[in-house]
Amino acid sequence: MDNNLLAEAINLTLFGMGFVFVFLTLMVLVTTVMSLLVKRFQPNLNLATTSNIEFSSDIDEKTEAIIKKAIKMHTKT
Amino acid sequence: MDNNLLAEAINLTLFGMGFVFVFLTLMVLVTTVMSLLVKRFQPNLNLATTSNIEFSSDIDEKTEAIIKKAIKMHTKT
Amino acid sequence: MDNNLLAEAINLTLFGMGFVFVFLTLMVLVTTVMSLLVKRFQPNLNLATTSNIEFSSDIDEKTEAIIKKAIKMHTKT
Amino acid sequence: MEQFNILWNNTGLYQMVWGQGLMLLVGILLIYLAIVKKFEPLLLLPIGFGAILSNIPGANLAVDGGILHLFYMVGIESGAFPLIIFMGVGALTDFGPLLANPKTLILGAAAQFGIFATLLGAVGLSALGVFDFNLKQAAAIGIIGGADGPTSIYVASILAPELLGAIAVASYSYMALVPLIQPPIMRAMTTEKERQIKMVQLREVSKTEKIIFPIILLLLVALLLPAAAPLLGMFAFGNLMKESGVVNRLSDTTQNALINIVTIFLGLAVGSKLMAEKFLQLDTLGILVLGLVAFAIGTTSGLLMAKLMNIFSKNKVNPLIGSAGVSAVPMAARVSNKVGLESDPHNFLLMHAMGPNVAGVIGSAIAAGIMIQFLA
Amino acid sequence: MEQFNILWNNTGLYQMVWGQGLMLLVGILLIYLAIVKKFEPLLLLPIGFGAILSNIPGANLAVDGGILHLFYMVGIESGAFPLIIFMGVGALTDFGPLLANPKTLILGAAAQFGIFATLLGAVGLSALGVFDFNLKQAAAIGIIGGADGPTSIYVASILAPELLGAIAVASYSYMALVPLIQPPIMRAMTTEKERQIKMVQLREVSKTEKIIFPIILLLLVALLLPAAAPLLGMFAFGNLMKESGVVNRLSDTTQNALINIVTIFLGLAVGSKLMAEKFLQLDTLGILVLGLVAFAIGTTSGLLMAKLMNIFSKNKVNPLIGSAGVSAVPMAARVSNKVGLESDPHNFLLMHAMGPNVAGVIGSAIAAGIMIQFLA
Amino acid sequence: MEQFNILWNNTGLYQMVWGQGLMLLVGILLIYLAIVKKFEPLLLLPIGFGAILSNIPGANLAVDGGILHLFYMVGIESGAFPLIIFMGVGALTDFGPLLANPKTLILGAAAQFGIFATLLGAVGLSALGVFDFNLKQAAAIGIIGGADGPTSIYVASILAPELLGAIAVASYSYMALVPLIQPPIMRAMTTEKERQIKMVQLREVSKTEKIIFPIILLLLVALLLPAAAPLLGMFAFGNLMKESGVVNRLSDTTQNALINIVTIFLGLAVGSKLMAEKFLQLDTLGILVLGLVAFAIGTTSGLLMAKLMNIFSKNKVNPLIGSAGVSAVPMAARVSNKVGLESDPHNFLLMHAMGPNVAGVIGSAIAAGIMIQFLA
Ligand code: NA
Ligand code: NA
Ligand code: NA
Repeated sequence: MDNNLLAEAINLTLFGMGFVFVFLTLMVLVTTVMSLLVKRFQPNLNLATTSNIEFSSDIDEKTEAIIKKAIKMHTKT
Repeated sequence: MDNNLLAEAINLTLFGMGFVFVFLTLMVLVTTVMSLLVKRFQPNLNLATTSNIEFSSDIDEKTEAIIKKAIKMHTKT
Repeated sequence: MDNNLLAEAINLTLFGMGFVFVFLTLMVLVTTVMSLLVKRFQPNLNLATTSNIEFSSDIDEKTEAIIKKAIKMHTKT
Repeated sequence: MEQFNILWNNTGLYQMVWGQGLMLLVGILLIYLAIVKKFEPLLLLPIGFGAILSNIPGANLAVDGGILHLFYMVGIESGAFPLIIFMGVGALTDFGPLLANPKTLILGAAAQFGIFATLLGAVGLSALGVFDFNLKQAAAIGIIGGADGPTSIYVASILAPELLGAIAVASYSYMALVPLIQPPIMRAMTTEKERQIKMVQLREVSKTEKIIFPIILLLLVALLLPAAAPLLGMFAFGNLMKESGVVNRLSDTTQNALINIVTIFLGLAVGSKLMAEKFLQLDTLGILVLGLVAFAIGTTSGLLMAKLMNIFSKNKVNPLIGSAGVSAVPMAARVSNKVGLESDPHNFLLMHAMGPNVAGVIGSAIAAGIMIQFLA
Repeated sequence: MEQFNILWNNTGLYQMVWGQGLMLLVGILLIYLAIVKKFEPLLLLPIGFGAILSNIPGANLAVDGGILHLFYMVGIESGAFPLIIFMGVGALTDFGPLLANPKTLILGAAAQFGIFATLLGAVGLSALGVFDFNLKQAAAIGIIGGADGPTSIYVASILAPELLGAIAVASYSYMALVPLIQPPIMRAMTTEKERQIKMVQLREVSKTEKIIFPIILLLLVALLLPAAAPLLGMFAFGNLMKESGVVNRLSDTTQNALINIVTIFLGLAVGSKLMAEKFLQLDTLGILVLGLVAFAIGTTSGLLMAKLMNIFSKNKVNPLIGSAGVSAVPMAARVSNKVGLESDPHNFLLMHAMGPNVAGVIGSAIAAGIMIQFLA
Repeated sequence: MEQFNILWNNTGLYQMVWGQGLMLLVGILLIYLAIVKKFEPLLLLPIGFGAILSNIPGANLAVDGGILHLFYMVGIESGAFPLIIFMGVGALTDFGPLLANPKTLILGAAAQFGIFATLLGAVGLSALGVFDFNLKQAAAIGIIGGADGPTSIYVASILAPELLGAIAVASYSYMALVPLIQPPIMRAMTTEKERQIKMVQLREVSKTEKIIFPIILLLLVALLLPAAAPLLGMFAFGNLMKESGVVNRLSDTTQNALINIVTIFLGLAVGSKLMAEKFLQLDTLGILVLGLVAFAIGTTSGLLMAKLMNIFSKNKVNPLIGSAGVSAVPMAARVSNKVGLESDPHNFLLMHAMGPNVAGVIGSAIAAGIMIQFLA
């Protein structure tokens, strides 16, 4: 019985590690291809960056940086 | 059978739209009367505005405005 | 029957108030001893104060105070 | 080798049926619309993601015991999520423009005709054998014309949970498409001169009026249409928390953390209703078509009512604000403003359109109450 | 016409019984007190709104399947909401003043006599036939004298859920009325000279002491009164999160988003216990009367204990801080300060009163544990 | 006197068995480690507190009807808490460094050998009669080597809920101990010259790539290993919310209020699995030993894989980043950086190590999916 259990465990290990490698290797490939495609067809996607942040320009950049840090300090701690 | 269903649907439409109009018309009336009463008996209700915001006055107004915007930016986006 | 209820209530009151006093008196003692021990063996515990707040020093203290107040205003109201 | 077979037989690839593959693409489409086209991303991104998760072959996330099914049962089946969202919407709504010009409530009433016309259409097409909707389903589909996501989801969860996925997707998609759907209708139904009508400036509304308004709304609902009390009660509660000024910390949390948390799980839970075998049916196509019709009719009836009011009223209203009565807050009001600016670049209709806009929220909740009253 | 009849028969107006009408007015009164009189608005606004929602005829929001009933079952029946609130209160509590002067814990003990005296009164009046409370109910009513909302709700949910609505309303109302209830008693029970007693300045308390305190509290409760462990355990946990300084993000969320979210739903859920047929009974009147008595006796016994302590102690305490032992944090401490300033405008008692004030929270949780231990 | 006996018989002191006393000390130890030693305080503080609460004699907080048991059933038994945490972790993860150098994914794969070696070890020691773990239990223990708290808890809740407490404690404790466990192994397995390898600077990664990545991850999981879809689906969803930029308010709430709230209740719920009669067993010791072995083997296999890659690859990797493949984000990456600086004070490996570090999260979720696929 115990030997059977051990055999199962070995099987699981072989298949498990194998699958982990297959999966992550596949991710390397797919990710690399994806990055190449993205770089090739530099998309004109109008991707949001900070478009939904309404922040009028009369605040100088340094103040803004200070405030952002303050808010970050507040939210991340 | 289907005609019966259609009749029900027509009934529901008539009563439904009728009720929607009755209700919102009633709201027009009640709201108007309420506004008149409020204006007439200008209440001395001690309504909270920003009383529970403790903000000492040693910060100039411009800085305060900047910070409020920053916080708004932070919370609403 | 009702007298029985009343007797139970009186019992509960005596034991209850007694226990409340015993418990809080015990807390006075234990707390006092604890404070003495803490003062005696001034611990070198490296207790976190604000260590997980990363706030670079290029912001002057007054600005920082202003922002902290603003954030407090925002979060506590 | 046995393990290998088990593994292969359990892959999504092996188990996938064509419908699931199609639904994965639908999910990606919804995510694309949310991210790139900015279609109501707050809902369509979670719904799209939920759609993908629900259609992963063998993962069983949207059926008994799956996490999305759990979210659905806890949040939507119980009615809690749409009602909490409605409370949050109440806390984000400003009734000032409505109180300044209460007769715009009538525009919010008129625009609900889209709901009932669509109900009629759905029943009629079913009588003709085109579709096969019963009365409850027809009513749930009609509510799409109310242009209010949580109201649609709430009604569908009660009257036609089997259609909830398609109804929610249609509802949010068309709300996002309001800037495309409404302007042609608005231009067709109004004259250039009507579009140039300048409205009298809105008066200042006092804090007291704003505080009393949600209580009046609640009491009227309580007295006249208890079936609408859950929706409008939570809505009025959110608004009262905001306007009262004495529970700012509750109001802030309602407008932020609470509504955000519930939105995430509502979206994922709605996604659980986009399983291929339920969603890929002729019904769904019918819902998409009828939903669009509902929006168009609602827009039209709002515009026509505004023109009708101008016949009897001294203070003319610009009919362009009538279309905002469908709700889709604040998109429809912005559309009114934008189309108005085309005819007169100095005529800002935004605040005037906010009145019918929020009135439309109340109007469709009333219509929802009627449906639930008679059909649930 | 049939539809019209159905609609009319389903209106709130048609179905309303007088009790529901009265409860709508009670709900409006609570909202009025919350907004205009600022009576504990964080709780009384949601409770008042919940009271209205629960008494809408035909809406059935507070019975099986209704959303408020759901909130009640999930949050209060399970015990979760009051315990989470108590965790939040712990995270908002500073035990510094208590640690600086631990003997003020005794004042927090004395003030709990209001709880037990009221228990006796309720049982006595029931023996006399004035009311009809059993021992469990009498205990739940007595806890009102603890001047602690979540403790009252927690105990009532276990010992007398049928009285929970009235107990919660009484508890929060009298907490709001502390500035009216306490000062006359304080002036009557103390001499002008006593009220002018200046107390020695509180010492600085180290971070280490503040961190160790909640652990000591937890262990003492664990060893001596396990029945109080849920309440005081969660309380100590909240306090430890705050004082430890290593989980600031958890502590911040506990003090803000989490306690706010739970407060909203706790209030609405309590409102579900204000249905007319349950609330409009002689019992409720009894609870209101007994609750007021509980506050008064608690205040008195706190004051008397302070005077008693001055007989034996060298460092005199100003007896005005004794009344803060009922808890009602931080209102009762502010009242001590205010009444003290009347006798000596340079004598600030606020920090001194915070000691007995937070001790009162512990004291009434211990009393609650005793009640649950013997009666649950 | 009867009352006194009842009270005494109900005290914790009277009812305590030695195991409970020991577990109170274990709880205090965990709190001490969290506060003073800063061992993963976000989890170990609530877990430690929960351990104390669960072992209060007579309080019954962690059994049927107790509040901690309720938290466990609602949040962990259902799978919701670990999945929500994983969504939050996704929203906090930046895949930029991974996308800049995708082959580091292989390092994240190699480090998972710790999981399977430990599974083998647990089964082997059981075959030898040292322990008595079945295959499910062995798999749940192995996952500790994944160095990912929510993954460990999720797998344990499915495969071996009876071991969940010990597994969670081991998992978070060893994650906290990474700066002690890894460096000796790293120094032993690498030469000074290898540790000085300078890696080519990481390229800039575009927003578009970051948005597409979680969708690719989701689809690969959907197609190949549906059993990993709950974990990696929620993870990818959180990441997509963050990177898409169109639902910032949802992403912010996920990263803050939501993850904080769930962390608190997850910790307390895990604590409910630390009841003396369940926890104080030889099994627990086995778990602690095997968990440490798992971390060590994972670290070693990550390092060795990096050295292997250098044989075949032109762009050499510094093998020190291999150990970061166990995850324990971001601690393990910081350790790579720190050990690297010892050999070359100008060689900052932090960003290079972030690639394998987040790859390790994916890797152990895949391993978890395999275990669930074959054993659940
Ligand atoms: Na509408
Ligand atoms: Na108290
Ligand atoms: Na890992």
